[in-house]
Amino acid sequence: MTDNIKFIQGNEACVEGAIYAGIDFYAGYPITPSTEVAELLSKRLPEKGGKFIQMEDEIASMCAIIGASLTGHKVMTATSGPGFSLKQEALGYACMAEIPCVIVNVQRGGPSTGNPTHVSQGDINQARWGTHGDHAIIALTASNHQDVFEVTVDAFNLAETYRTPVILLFDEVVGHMREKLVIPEKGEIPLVDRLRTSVRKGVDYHPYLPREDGRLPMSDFGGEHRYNVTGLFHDMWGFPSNNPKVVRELLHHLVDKIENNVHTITRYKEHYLEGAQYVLISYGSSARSAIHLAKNRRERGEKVGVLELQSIWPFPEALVREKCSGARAVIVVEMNMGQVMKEVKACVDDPSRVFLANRIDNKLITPTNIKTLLRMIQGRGV
Amino acid sequence: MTDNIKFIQGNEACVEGAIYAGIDFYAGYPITPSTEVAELLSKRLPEKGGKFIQMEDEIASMCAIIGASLTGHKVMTATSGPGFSLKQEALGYACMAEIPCVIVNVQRGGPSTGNPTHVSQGDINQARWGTHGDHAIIALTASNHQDVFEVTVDAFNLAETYRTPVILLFDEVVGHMREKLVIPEKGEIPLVDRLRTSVRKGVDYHPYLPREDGRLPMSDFGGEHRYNVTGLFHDMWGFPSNNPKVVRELLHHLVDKIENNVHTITRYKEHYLEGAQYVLISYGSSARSAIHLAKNRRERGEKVGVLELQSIWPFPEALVREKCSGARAVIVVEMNMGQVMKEVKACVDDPSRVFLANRIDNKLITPTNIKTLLRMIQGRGV
Amino acid sequence: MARLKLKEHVINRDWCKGCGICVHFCPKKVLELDSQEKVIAVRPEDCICCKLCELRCPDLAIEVVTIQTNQEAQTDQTTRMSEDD
Amino acid sequence: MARLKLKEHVINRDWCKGCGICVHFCPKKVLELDSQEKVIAVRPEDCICCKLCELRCPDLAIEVVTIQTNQEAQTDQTTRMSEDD
Amino acid sequence: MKRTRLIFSGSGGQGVITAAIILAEAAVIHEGKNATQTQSYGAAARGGSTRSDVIISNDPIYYPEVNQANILVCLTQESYISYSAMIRPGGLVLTDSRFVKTTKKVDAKQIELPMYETVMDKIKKPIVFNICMLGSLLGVTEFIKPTSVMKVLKSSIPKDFIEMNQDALELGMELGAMHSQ
Amino acid sequence: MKRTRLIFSGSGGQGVITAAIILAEAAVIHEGKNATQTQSYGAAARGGSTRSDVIISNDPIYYPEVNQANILVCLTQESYISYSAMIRPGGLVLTDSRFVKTTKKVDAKQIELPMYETVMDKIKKPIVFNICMLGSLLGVTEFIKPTSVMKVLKSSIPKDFIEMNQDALELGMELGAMHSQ
Amino acid sequence: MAIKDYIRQRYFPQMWCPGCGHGIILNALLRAVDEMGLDKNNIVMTSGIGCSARISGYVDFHSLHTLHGRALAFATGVKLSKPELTLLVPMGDGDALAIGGNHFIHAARRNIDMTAIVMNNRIYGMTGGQYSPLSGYGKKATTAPYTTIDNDFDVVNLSIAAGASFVARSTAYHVLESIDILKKAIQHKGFSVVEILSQCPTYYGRKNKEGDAVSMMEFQKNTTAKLGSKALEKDPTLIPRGIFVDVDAPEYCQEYDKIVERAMKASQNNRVDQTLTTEAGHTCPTP
Amino acid sequence: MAIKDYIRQRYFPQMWCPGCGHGIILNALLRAVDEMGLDKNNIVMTSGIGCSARISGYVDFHSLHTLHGRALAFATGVKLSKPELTLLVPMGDGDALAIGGNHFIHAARRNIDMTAIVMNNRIYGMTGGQYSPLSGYGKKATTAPYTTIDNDFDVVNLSIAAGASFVARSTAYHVLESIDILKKAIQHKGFSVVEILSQCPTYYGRKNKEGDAVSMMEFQKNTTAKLGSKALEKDPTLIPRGIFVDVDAPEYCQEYDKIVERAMKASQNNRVDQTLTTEAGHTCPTP
Ligand SMILES: Cc1ncc(C[n+]2csc(CCOP(=O)(O)OP(=O)(O)O)c2C)c(N)n1
Ligand SMILES: Cc1ncc(C[n+]2csc(CCOP(=O)(O)OP(=O)(O)O)c2C)c(N)n1
Ligand code: SF4
Ligand code: SF4
Ligand code: SF4
Ligand code: SF4
Repeated sequence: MTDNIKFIQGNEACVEGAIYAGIDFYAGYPITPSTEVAELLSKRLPEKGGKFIQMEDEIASMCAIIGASLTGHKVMTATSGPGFSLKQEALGYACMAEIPCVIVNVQRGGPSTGNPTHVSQGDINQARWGTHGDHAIIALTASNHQDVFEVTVDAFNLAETYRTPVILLFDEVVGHMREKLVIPEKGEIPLVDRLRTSVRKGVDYHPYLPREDGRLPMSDFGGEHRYNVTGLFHDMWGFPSNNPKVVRELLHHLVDKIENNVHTITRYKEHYLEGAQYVLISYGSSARSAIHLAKNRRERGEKVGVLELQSIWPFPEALVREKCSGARAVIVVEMNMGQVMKEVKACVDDPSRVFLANRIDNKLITPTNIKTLLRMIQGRGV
Repeated sequence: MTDNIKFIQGNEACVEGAIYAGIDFYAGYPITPSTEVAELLSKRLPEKGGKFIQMEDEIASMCAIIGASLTGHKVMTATSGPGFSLKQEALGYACMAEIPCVIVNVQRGGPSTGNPTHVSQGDINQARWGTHGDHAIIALTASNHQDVFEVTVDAFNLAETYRTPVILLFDEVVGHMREKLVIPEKGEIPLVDRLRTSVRKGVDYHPYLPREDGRLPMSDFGGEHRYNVTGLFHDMWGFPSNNPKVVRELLHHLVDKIENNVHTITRYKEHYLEGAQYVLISYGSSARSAIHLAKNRRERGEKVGVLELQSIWPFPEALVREKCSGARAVIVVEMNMGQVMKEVKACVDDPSRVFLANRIDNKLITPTNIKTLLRMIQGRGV
Repeated sequence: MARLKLKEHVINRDWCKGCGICVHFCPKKVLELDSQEKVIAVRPEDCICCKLCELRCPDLAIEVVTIQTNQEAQTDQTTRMSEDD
Repeated sequence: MARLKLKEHVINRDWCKGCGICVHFCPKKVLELDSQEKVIAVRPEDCICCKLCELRCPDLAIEVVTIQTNQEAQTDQTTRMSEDD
Repeated sequence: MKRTRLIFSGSGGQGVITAAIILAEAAVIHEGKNATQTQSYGAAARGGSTRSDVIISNDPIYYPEVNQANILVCLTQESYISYSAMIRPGGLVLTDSRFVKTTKKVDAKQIELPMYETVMDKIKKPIVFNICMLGSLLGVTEFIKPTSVMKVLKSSIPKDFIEMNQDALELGMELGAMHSQ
Repeated sequence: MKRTRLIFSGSGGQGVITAAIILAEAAVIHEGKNATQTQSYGAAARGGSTRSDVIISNDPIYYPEVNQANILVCLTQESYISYSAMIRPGGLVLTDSRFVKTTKKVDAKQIELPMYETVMDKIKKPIVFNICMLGSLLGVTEFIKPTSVMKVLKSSIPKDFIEMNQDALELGMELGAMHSQ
Repeated sequence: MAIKDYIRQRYFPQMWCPGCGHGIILNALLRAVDEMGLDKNNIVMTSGIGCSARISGYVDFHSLHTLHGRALAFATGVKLSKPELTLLVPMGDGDALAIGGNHFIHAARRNIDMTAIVMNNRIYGMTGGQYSPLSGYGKKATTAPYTTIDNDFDVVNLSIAAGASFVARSTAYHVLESIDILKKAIQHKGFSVVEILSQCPTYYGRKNKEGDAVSMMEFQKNTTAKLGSKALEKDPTLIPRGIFVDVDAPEYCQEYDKIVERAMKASQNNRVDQTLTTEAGHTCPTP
Repeated sequence: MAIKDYIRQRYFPQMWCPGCGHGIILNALLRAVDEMGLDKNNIVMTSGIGCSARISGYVDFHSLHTLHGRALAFATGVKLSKPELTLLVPMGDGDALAIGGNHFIHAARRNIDMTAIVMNNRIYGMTGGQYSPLSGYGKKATTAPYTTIDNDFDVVNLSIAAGASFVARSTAYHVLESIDILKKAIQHKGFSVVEILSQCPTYYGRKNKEGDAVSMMEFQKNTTAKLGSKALEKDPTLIPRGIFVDVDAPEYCQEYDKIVERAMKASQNNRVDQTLTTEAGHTCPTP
């Protein structure tokens, strides 16, 4: 028995990951099934001198973490569907102004108030396209608590690396389920700290002029460099501009810094994938059922494997194409109407061999549900 | 000179369409470049006994039109990017509770505050996926004022037919440009009125039990039938339920009522499309440039044509596939990073022949911009 | 004080959740919870028909059926005072 | 009243938008707009260095440069009163 | 050890979910096993049956819900009616004799114990009914060591309450052991 | 009639956008033509140059912006500098002699008229400067009938101002006609 | 009519916890409507999201269960589009004054004729006991393990400052008073706010050691006093109850009717459309 | 320092219309900061969207130009995460009290130390002259062709009711008073609201026949009076100016520091984690 083994909810594992990653500031508004994240942080943050604030709504929460990020802190907010919808305007602001921050969405049944206490994975596309205007986004997910922990750390790291909001797309089952988490030793997972400018006092600092390697060093509010942050298109000083060249270059920068780094950002796991004739692609809690089934089929000698996606956006097209290239059929296992399936279809060689094993009644998809479809595809009937 | 010919802005043409369609109620919050819609309706609505209200924000505006729709009125709101982001939660409510309403989004440069006074078409995917959870949506657009008028009338008609929110995705150029509008005579364009239940007083009325033809007759608030409306998954009386069967069937209903009627909903125009070797697909103001170029090329004997989409969602896959089947190349002309192009790629036979002619600097794409790409594709260099 | 005459306490046992509010605030201790944590009128003869149990029941589970007299208004008056002490 | 001594009115013609606020509210009518709708000090000798023109200019286009004395505080006092009439 | 799938069921205030968590936590933290615990949230939890599923295994556990339980605990008649069909043939059904009247239809070993009465009798605090139930379960079949459960309790409840919980656990173990003889 | 592409330019308060709209509206409503009118919104409109593009044609008009103008009107020096490169060779540039000093570099017919001065002289209201400019334009080349413009004015401005506008229009026409002789 | 005629019986027993004050407020509201003899077809109840908000499912009126915090915005659309309807808008304290605070003050400002009922249990019940803007300083909640540092709004003062023309407060304990106040509030032409202190024994009571429903109601009784009462005079720390404001002020829908009248007249007199928009001297970008 | 040292000169001339009162407020604010001798590195100015909001681009502080209505929410994050910073939050009337109303009252309720400056021109300037919640009844605006029927908020009353611990009002005309009040507001530890009446000659002035900037400032002079002045006593229809509230009250960040202290102590004393969540008796769905 050691202190670093815990038996906790996924939402708590997320908190542990955030603490490990160095979170300093959380602002949120309660909503099922994400509330435990806030509850636990309201206890844990002040213990280490961090700040927790319950704001008047989700919009204010999103705005507050952006403000706190600018003072040099690692920040997070957590919510679920309705709250995630409300955050969209400010999320776009964080994209535009390039503010590192982490947004947790523990998905529940939707649309609208939907089914607050039950599971779905219906917000995949919203994470990508929920705010107005072109942009790019990073969204990660996980199916078990060890991974929840790790992708949470990753989320903070990626947010700093790319100066961007990162979305953690969990779901009700993962969020509420309890299982083991082993907290890694300090240093076991590398942390990315805020890249601060080395430009000295008095020298003209350009908050929005990317370095050679594409990164943009920041300067904390309250520090030597006084610059401007805005949601308008802006030049390298952060000042509003609608010069077409400035506009185009900024938009390209915002998209390219993420889309061009899809390889670096991509996070996934393989389960029984070697020589798999049937590739199940899944993520989040539905991946648990997919892996369960694959294990079970392999035990029976059937070549079924799982590609578990842990980064959904930017969509890992090359990876998916590669892993599916030898498959007789690709089955996307998810709890929505086929949001990831559509992406998979768009990148595999033969979209006609892509199938959807889904469940949309806000119940966790079972291995049997998947097996049924698999048998049909195999021509074996139910 | 007749009274029914006007020289007005696109935003005004939209108002004329709304008046023609029978709008009774408008709630909104000003935002460039959509504000003229509100300004004009604040004058026009009370003239015919309708109501205009400027709410405290976009969220409230969206909620207010839903409330007003339930009393039996034809309702609309108008906004632009940031406001459209804010409306997403309530938009999802309207989908879930099946409330007829029309939402105008006059697109400007985004993300975030972006470029308020300049054009873009960056909210295409947001219109589809901006709210959380699976759902379906109808979104229409237009490139000239006569069409703005007509699709606005259509929007009201479709909202009533399918008991659903309908989005009008205009853009800054169309919204602000002035040109001719000929207002049709009364009756020239058929109007769809609210389908009210024929169930009599005292008989159990089911607000959420679709008829044989899929339509759901409504009963006005204040009428004989007192029922419940909620954003939770609900049964045929409108009462909350998380029975998996109820959930699944409701979600299927919400999606199918629109996706299965894509043929009926689809609205498009062809320009010089016959025998076209190069098919330009466009919509909104960029379609004007595409048509300009096609006309110009045809005059030179080149077989270039335009498929102008006027309904974007549900995406007219079959139509696009058909119209592109004979083309050497398909060029999607739009002012974003390829949002419609992605849809086109997903439905044509050979995605590798689909190209993007876009502009993202918030300037109207020019015929020359398109021509440049066309020449490259033709292997003729710039 | 009250001039209303009690007919009966109609209790909806399916709706009663046994919160005990009616029991506690009954000025005459007419009510009790039984072994299944549902309310019963154990001393109906003491009931003064102030109806506070009926009005304060969060579950609409208790109804004090009375035989009307013409002095109801005054009853309200009385009970209103009793709320404020 | 004021004991400050004027050195000069420094006017930033690029910033001045000719709104006329300084002109209108100058208690001594020191300022005017010229033909290009920019402010000029036409009667600098009348200036009492109240600096209201400087403080009220929305465009930060006018600066009343004075030779310091030790009575500035009182000046403020005076002008504050003059605001309220 | 094989994979053990348990369903704990009862009504809101009885503490079945807490018991489920304690058991699973004991397995994970003090016995190096894997375990998952899930539960019903929201309206389903209301009035009628609260349910919590626990899977304990040495191997990784993926699908975390229990469709066929090795062990089913029911502390109300309603939950017995709802879930008794989910027991694996030959499995174990533990019920409290005050609240549940079992039927013959269930193809499993059914054990009815007067847990509630014993707790009220000896400890007089209904709050430890659930711990007594855990004790009984481990008394019947010790797939997790009671000391592991005690360790969890010690680390998570206020000092003053530990003794009472220890008593309840032991009370249950006696009840269970008695029966399994 | 061929397609006519016009750019009206000047500074904020001069009313060039209004003039552009009036002209286009006259073409559409009173002469059965097609026309589009666009303008710069926002910061671009500030201080420096306001610009409005008008295209008038018997055929449908698609792309509504003017890259090469047949007619360019400049009421400030700044706008002349900004836009004079956009005139089609052989086109017509109309400027106000008070505000604009033209250069020789422009390959077009350049007409400088003392419109502002004349308005201030005769009508004394700078507000109708733009209408006088329209009159001048139509005086130089009557591609739209002045009566059509007057009809638009009559239907859209308060009665009391119609005469003043009529005067301004005629004043302009005289100026223009004089010049085009 | 009997009280049963105002509810949707088949959804009973309701879902609130045993002893939850929200049930008493439902009870009081039904009595008020009954005593006023209102026609059920003329009543629309709009609610947001929360335990409190579930009230709209139980009443046999037109019912609109909307989004968290937005009940008044929806209600504004209902009312303005059909002013003859009576609008009842019960809301939780979080619903009304956390996420919904802006709609609250703006509805008050407009003085639009509806009755806002703040079912104030000083906690977020439905999500499991987080603090609300009405919890007050020094309270425990699941998101305030070290007690709250947030001040609370005074609903009465805020409503008055925002422009409500009828403002009152009562408690679940004071059910007769509540009925009386609700009747007056509904009768009032304009925006009425009725704050009713409610008990959430499950979260607020448990976390803050206020005990069960009964003792929380004793607390309501002992910590409040009627406006103008001796008790209040003696002990000003007591929370005042009663009607704080009840004034005649122009009501929004009636004012709008005048706009319609004016607009209709204007459009008859002057058939000419304002098609020309002159450019403004405005020189700034317009986000 | 000279006033020029507080601005970003290369963005001048600023974009406001000639005579716009917002420039005078900028001017006054710079003087206040100068006279207080504040370190520019310690000041963060957060603004929303509007003509007014553009002010943050012109000052040489840390500047955060955010979203319409959200300035105070952003500012709350800045301040709480780094309480040593001085937060200046200028807002337009729409920004502060239409879309931003909720953040406004909640920032006031928390009494978090920042200075909210309401640049009240009674209109939406940036979008071209629509009415605002501060326009008041009977005014003309592009969305009120038949005049407004909305009442206006009294910013002072609303701020006080919401909990602001410093509340004042001045006008662009009264620039010395404004400077003085701003200094006190910035010095004040807690949430300060300073409403400064501003003129928008372009829209409000034109639509409502108040004339040019100069005559609008005459109007400010003639329709307002100092708190406690004879003028106000004689004519109570005048708008009062001055400091309405200035009280010491616990400030949010300081209170949070105490939480941190308590939490740190608690976690040292008790290393045991609360890993067990007992189920609540709560029985309702939790949206
Ligand atoms: C946009 C949004 N945010 C958050 C929630 C989660 N939520 C539901 S009810 C509620 C608060 C409930 O508290 P209150 O309004 O005081 O009502 P009560 O449940 O106490 O009656 C919250 C935060 C939600 N449903 N939607
Ligand atoms: C979410 C959102 N809604 C609407 C707008 C459009 N908008 C920009 S500024 C503004 C109001 C400006 O008025 P005010 O805040 O009073 O400031 P002013 O311009 O008068 O100084 C509006 C409605 C926006 N940018 N974002
Ligand atoms: S106040 Fe300023 S901008 Fe206005 S005229 Fe005077 S110097 Fe020029
Ligand atoms: S300092 Fe005073 S007196 Fe001198 S010019 Fe300015 S306003 Fe006039
Ligand atoms: S949680 Fe609280 S507010 Fe909700 S039903 Fe239970 S007692 Fe009532
Ligand atoms: S529009 Fe009004 S508020 Fe905006 S800059 Fe001009 S005068 Fe100022």
